[in-house]
Amino acid sequence: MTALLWALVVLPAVVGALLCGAGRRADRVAPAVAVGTAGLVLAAAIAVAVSRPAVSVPFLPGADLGLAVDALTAVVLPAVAAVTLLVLVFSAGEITGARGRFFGLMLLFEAAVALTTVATTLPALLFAWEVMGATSYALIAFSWRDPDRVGAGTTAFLTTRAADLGLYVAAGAALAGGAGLGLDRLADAGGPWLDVVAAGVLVAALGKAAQLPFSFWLSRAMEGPSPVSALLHSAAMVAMGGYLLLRTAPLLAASGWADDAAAWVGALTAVALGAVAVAQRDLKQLLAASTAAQLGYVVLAAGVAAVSGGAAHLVAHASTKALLFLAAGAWLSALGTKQLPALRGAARRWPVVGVPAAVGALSLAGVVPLSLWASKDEVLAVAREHSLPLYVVGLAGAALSAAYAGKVLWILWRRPPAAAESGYDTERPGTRQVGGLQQAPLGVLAAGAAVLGLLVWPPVGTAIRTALGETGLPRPSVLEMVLSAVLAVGVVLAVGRLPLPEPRWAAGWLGLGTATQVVAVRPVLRLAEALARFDDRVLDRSVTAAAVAVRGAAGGFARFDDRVLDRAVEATGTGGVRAARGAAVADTTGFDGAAEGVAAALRRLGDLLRRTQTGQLHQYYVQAAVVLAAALALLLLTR
Amino acid sequence: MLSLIVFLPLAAAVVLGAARALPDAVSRWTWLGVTVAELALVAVLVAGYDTPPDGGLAWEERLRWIPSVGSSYHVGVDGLSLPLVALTAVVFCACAVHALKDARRPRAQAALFLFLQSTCLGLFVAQDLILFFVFFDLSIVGMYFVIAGWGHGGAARSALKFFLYTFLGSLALLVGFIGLYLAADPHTFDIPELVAAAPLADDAVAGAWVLGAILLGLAVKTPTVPFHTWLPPAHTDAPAIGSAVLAGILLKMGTYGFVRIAMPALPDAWQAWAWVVLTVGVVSVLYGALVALAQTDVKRMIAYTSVNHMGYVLVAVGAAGVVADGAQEARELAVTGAVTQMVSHGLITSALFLLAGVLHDRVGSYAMADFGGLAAPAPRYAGLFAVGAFASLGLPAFSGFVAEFQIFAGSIGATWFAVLAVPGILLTAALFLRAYQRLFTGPTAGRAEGFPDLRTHELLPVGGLLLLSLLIGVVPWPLLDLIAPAAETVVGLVSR
Amino acid sequence: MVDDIVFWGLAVVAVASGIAVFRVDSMARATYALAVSFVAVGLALLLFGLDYLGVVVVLMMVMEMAIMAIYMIMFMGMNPALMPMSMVHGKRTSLAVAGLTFAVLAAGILLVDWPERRGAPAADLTLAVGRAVMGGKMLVMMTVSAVLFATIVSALVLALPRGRYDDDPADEAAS
Amino acid sequence: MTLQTVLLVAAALFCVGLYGAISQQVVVMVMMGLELMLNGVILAAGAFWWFLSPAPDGQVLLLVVITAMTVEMAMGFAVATLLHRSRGSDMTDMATDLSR
Amino acid sequence: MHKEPLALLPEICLLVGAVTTLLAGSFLPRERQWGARLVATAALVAAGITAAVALADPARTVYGGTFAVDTATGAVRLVVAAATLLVIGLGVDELAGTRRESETYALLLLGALGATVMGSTTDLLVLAVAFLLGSIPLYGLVGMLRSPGAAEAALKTYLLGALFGILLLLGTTVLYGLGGATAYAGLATGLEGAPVAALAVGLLGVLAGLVFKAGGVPGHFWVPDAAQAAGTPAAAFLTTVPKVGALVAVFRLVDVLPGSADWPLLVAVLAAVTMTLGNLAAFAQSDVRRLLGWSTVSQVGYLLLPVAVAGRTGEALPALLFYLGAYAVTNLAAFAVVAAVPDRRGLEESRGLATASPWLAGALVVALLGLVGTPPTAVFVGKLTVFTAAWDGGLAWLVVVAAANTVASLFYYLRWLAPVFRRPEEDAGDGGTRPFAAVAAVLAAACILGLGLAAGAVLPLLDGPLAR
Repeated sequence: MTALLWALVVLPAVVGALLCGAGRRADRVAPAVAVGTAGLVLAAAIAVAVSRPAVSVPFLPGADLGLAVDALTAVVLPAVAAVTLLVLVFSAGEITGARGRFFGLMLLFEAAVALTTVATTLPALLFAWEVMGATSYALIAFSWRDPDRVGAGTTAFLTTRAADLGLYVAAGAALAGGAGLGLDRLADAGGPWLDVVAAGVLVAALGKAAQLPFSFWLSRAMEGPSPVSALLHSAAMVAMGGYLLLRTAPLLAASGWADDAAAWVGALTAVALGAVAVAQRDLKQLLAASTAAQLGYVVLAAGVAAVSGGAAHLVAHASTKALLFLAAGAWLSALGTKQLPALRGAARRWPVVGVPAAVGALSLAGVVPLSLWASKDEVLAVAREHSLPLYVVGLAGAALSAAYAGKVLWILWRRPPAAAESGYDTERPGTRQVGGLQQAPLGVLAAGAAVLGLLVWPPVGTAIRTALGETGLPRPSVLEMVLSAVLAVGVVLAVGRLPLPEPRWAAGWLGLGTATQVVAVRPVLRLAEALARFDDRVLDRSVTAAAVAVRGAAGGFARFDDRVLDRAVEATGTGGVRAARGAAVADTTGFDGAAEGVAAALRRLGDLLRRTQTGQLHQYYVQAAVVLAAALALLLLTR
Repeated sequence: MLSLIVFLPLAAAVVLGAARALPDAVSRWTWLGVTVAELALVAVLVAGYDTPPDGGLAWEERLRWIPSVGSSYHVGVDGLSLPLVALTAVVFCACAVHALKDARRPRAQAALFLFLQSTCLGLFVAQDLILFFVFFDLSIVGMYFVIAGWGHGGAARSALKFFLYTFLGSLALLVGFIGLYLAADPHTFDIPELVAAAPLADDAVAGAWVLGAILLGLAVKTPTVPFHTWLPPAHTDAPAIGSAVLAGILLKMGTYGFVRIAMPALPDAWQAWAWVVLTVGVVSVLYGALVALAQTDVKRMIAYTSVNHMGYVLVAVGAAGVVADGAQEARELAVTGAVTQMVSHGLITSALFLLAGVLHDRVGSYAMADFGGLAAPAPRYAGLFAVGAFASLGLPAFSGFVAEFQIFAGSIGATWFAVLAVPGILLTAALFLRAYQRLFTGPTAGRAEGFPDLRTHELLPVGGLLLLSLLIGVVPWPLLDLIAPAAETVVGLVSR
Repeated sequence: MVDDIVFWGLAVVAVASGIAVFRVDSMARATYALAVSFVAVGLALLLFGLDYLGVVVVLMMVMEMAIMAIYMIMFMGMNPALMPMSMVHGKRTSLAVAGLTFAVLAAGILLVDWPERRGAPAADLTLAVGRAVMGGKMLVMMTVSAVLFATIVSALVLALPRGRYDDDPADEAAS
Repeated sequence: MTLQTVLLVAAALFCVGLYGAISQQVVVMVMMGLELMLNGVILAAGAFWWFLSPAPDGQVLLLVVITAMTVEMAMGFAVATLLHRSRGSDMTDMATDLSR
Repeated sequence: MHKEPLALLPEICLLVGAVTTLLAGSFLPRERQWGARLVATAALVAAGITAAVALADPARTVYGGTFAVDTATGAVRLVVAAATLLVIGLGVDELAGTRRESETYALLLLGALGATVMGSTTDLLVLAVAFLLGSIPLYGLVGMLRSPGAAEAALKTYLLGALFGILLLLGTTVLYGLGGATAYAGLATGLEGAPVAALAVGLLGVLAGLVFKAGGVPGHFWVPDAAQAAGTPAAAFLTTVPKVGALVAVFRLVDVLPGSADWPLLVAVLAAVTMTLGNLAAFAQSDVRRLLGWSTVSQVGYLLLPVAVAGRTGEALPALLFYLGAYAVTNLAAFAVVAAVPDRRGLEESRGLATASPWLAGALVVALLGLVGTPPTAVFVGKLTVFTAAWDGGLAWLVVVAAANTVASLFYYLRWLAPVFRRPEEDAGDGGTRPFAAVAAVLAAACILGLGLAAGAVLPLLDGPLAR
């Protein structure tokens, strides 16, 4: 069975790497190979979910690469594998160019996700974690001729990596705290180190899960192809942020503050990003914001230690959101737009897409009896037990999700306007058709979106809770479930009647991206430029100046000197201009001035020394006499 | 065996240097042949290596050389040096392949690089300070001629700067060595004996001065802020293979000196001054990355990332000197990471420099502004560069991650101060992505149009180097098994 | 007492003629003044019982000065009596250096606590010097002989424009 | 006539010679200055011999000084001749091509 | 009275060789003076062999304690003989068939004799005479070319030599007066308790004379001039051989002085000033021989390091002797290259030498990097031992100064090397190379490397007691 566990990771990694390396030569076979591989991975995932193997190999000294399947993994892993398979099938119909690269990267990504889910040690986790980030970059920037998309990939990668620094720090702190690098033992870290570990893990997870304040990267990530959004930015990578917190829930609890922090960040994200989603006019943007909001519940679940509920929500959301993204992708390729106003009535035009999408939207809205309704209530029940305000905020988030899901639903199913065609083809020329490969996965995913609520109901839910050891947790009361169901249905219906507000702060993703630009990116770039100037002009020049000085000390050698002096003058000139523009180096003058002073002194000394060789004999005599007198004085004074 | 490995390239260099009438092709292939033979010999060495007990040396050879000053021809390898020896063989072999089509005085070039290879190998196996110094200085001389003879742009000036600067460092080193020699009783230059004796243990002042001299020498070579200013011009004006060797191997001489000489031979001083090393390391990490971020010249940028990457090594060895509450394991991890980083940086940066050299070979410019959308005309080039860039920014599955993870986990485990260096990996990521974006993506523009893709002799060495990095990144334990015992020994020694 | 008077007389003569060397207005006179100074010192040596050496000094210097005069006439084409000259440079510096040197030396001479005389002169000084030269200090004289040989060769090489192969006037023109 | 007085006279001779050596422009005159310095040394050597250590070494020393004087003088003439022939001048000030 | 003429066999060989060379030369026609050369060479070889044989003798003094037969003497003899041989080798092309060929050889032999006697003597009187014997042939050699420049250089060398000779005699006189003897053995006891001021004047006088021979501050003024204006073999000789004798003589002298004043400090300061002056002044030179002249001045600075710690550490003497040998061969190698390409006198004219004659360029690289002290050349080991000795003797600051100076020196050596490897200008005529000098250069370069690598075998030989 351990072989299967390995196969889970190695198979897609190797196949993916080969496809990438082969480039265009693999374009024809790539979809088939990738789908086949994903199928095998799914089979393996199911097999290991049942058999629960564990394995560990040496990796770093004192930090093995540990892989294992436990109850949590057994729930999440097959779901992710299944979604991957379905997305790949969809992609086979959607992606037309550079397929080798695309499917290779997708498989690499799958390998990374698989490793993330089964990792039991920090090195293994971080390994997969960072590869996810990198493949995400490569996939978002898949159409590299468009600078915007590459920039979006860069943003996504850098933002998540900034958060990933938390894991590096956590690793060091875990070592320092004596806990070792096993994920399950992190909570054993001693003293203040425990807080550092918890904080590190929390930051890393929040970054990946696009929670506040990192959410903005997900918005830009939507510039990638739709299957990428479906898999990476809803079902798998983003979800892994929540997954990590579920896995390390004991650590959060042990720290005494991180659990509350996670719960509140999750709840607030659910509300804030819910509002953002409501305000969006772009379908994919809306879905992206919704993803962050929904993952807020997973994070909330981790914060309140409702692991089973969180896992169920994660899986149900994966299915739902993948479905919606794929549907959006199908329309995008068919109609050439993802703007909601332009998509009015799209579901009617292609019911084969529209119906599954409707199921997904209803599930997202939390309408009875679909999956997200059940899983969300499962989480909220524990939250209420934890703190009432938390519950209220969570409920508000639920209302918002019903609002944006309703918005989508209504628009898609309204009658298309007469001039529908004029709104199409804003992004790219549409094909006006949805292929079979694109349709097939939608049905499966819709089924998932509908029934995955079973994960919280007996008997499956009970089995999972038992496996996870969550026996004493509160279950949602009937009242709560009715409340949320009524809320969802009510809001969805209301949305059909009332226009939704679209405040600018929400439409612009709370200004988080801009804020990051202003607070972090620009200052760093400024600093970098200032330092570079400092490096060129001060550090380097002081050395050069010393060289010039020593050389000047010797005088002569005109050519050399000319060149250097020329250049120094030139450099001073440009330096002056730039300094006038407000170079950030305040102490340039002092530092540089000192260097120049030393230089000048040395130069004078050198000239003086060489001037002693006058050619005048009597002056030699005098000098010799003076030196000897000095020597005599030295001898007599130091005895 | 070691002597054969060290002096075979030298012998070949002498033959090539003397044989004036040799056709160019013959000298190129001879060069390649010798480097391949070296690779094979080193493979035998690695295969036959068995971690010696008690931190001893393998393949040890010792001959009388200058007994009256306590110096002998003493060579041997252990877990610290063997990886670097292997790295040297690999990088030089890659350079030989890369230069197969080089038309500029190939015979002299081959001879010079073989000579350089000898000095580099010799330095890493040297177990005697004088022997170490001899190779240290000769490598400077060799590199001077490489830059001055085959460089471009202001090569003469850059070479002179390189020589003067690093020579200053080497003399500081020599002064430090003499201090060690005189402090030992009986006087000796033998490294294992000095390590065993740990002279200057009870003389804090003298220890500080000697360590200061040695640190200065090594810091110039490494280079660390603020002694790095020779590096960017040297790299910018050096030929591609020269840069590869300079960054891949020569920089390691500095960091290798830390773990081989400074730490074990001066444990007390090292402990006392570890915070300085640590601080310099942190500054180098951040400063190097930030300055690299602002560069508009690809090669300069890669050069500055070397400052950043070597900064990690400094952080690790500095943290290893913070002997506090029994974080022994963490400090060992840090030192292992430091040595891994040397190997990793050698592989990855050499590859990147070889790639950057292609730009100049084709169109004579390194300026990012001159290029755009290179991925269209040169997909293989773009792909390899992407791999190299990601490897360099510490992506898992490449050696850089293995090294940096260990360095961070270990250093932070030893002292919280090391946390300050962590943003370095974010900055490197930013700078590589920015550079990649400017060079390769977007619409094809500027001199990128009609840019010929990589040819086989360019592809093979880079691919090979990156493949090795991948191998280490995925299956690091064979390498780490080699290094870890030695790192344990070093940490044990420095904790005395 | 007599010794004292004689010494002071010689001392005055020696120093005065020494000064005169650089005060007279022709080179020939300077030569004579120098000779006088040497003779005075040579005579002073007699006061110390160094008869032999004193005489040697006097004879040598007189010879030498004669040579110098001849040299000036022969090689430099000067009329020793009639060439008035004052060719000095840096007079003030020279005076200062010389004066300061004298001050330092004099201060040293007067302030230093000179050791006691050790031993007594040999009965026959000339014999003693002969013994020394043929005995313990033989190497000195052996080396001196080499010095004389070197001087002859060297001086000839420098002074004579033509070598043995003076059949080739082109060389001289070229050099 | 004490050691000090004799030495003072010797020092005076030495310094007069030094003055000449520094101040004179004509090579032969510089040589005369040097001779005068040696003159002082001779007197000092005699004084040391007489007042401090009347060993035979002192006499040999005097011999050496006299020899040196003679030999240097001979070389001086040779050099002056050479200078005169090759540069047409016997002044040190005229021979300052080699400097710096 | 240990009159052992056999102990002076090498010196006798030199003297007899000088006389015979001159005689042979005067009977030979101008075109066939190679006979004289042969005689001179034979004399030098004989002197070398006899010196090597004498190395086995126990350390002792002969001739009434005026001449030491010990390791230092042996080393001086060997180095001087070998260096003079090399000088003849590199000068053959320039000298062959000239009017003064045999005289030149005779003067070289006499100069060499002066250097050996100077380095071996343990008596101030012999030292004074040896000073003359070392100086007088130099004047002849410098002025030999008879060019205006050579005449000027000869004049300056002579006048400075005369002044410093007088100082040497003055010092000798004072030391004799204070110590009651001129032999070192007598001085060592006689100077105990002597008044320091007088002692200082005496020492300074002698030291000044020797520093003139060595070419250090304040007696360095003649060195660059002579190196620039004299014939190449003469320049090579006078920047090499006299130093060997003079520095060992200083060493012997300082070794016997009582510790009543800080002589080592004085020597150390002189060393520091000398090396700094030499290096800074060499920076801006554009004539390679003048550059080399200044470089030899700076080298004297390094050579004074072990002298400054004479008697304080046992490593000083071997360090000095080894450095002397290393320096001699390295400096001569550089001069040999200059002699081999007489047309390339300026730095810029060295351009393209590597293309024209790669072997010479290689020799030049070895020689110049050798002068810098790059391993594995001989001077590197020399510097290493010298630095070690100085540090061991308590002069760590001087080591730092010397190291900093070494870096500075690199600059001008590289300024010479850089054009060598540049491509020659199109219209640059190739002045051709001179075969003997080229061979000498390559040979010397090989020696530099050989001596550096075989330092281990050589150094123990130099570790012997000084005879007094």
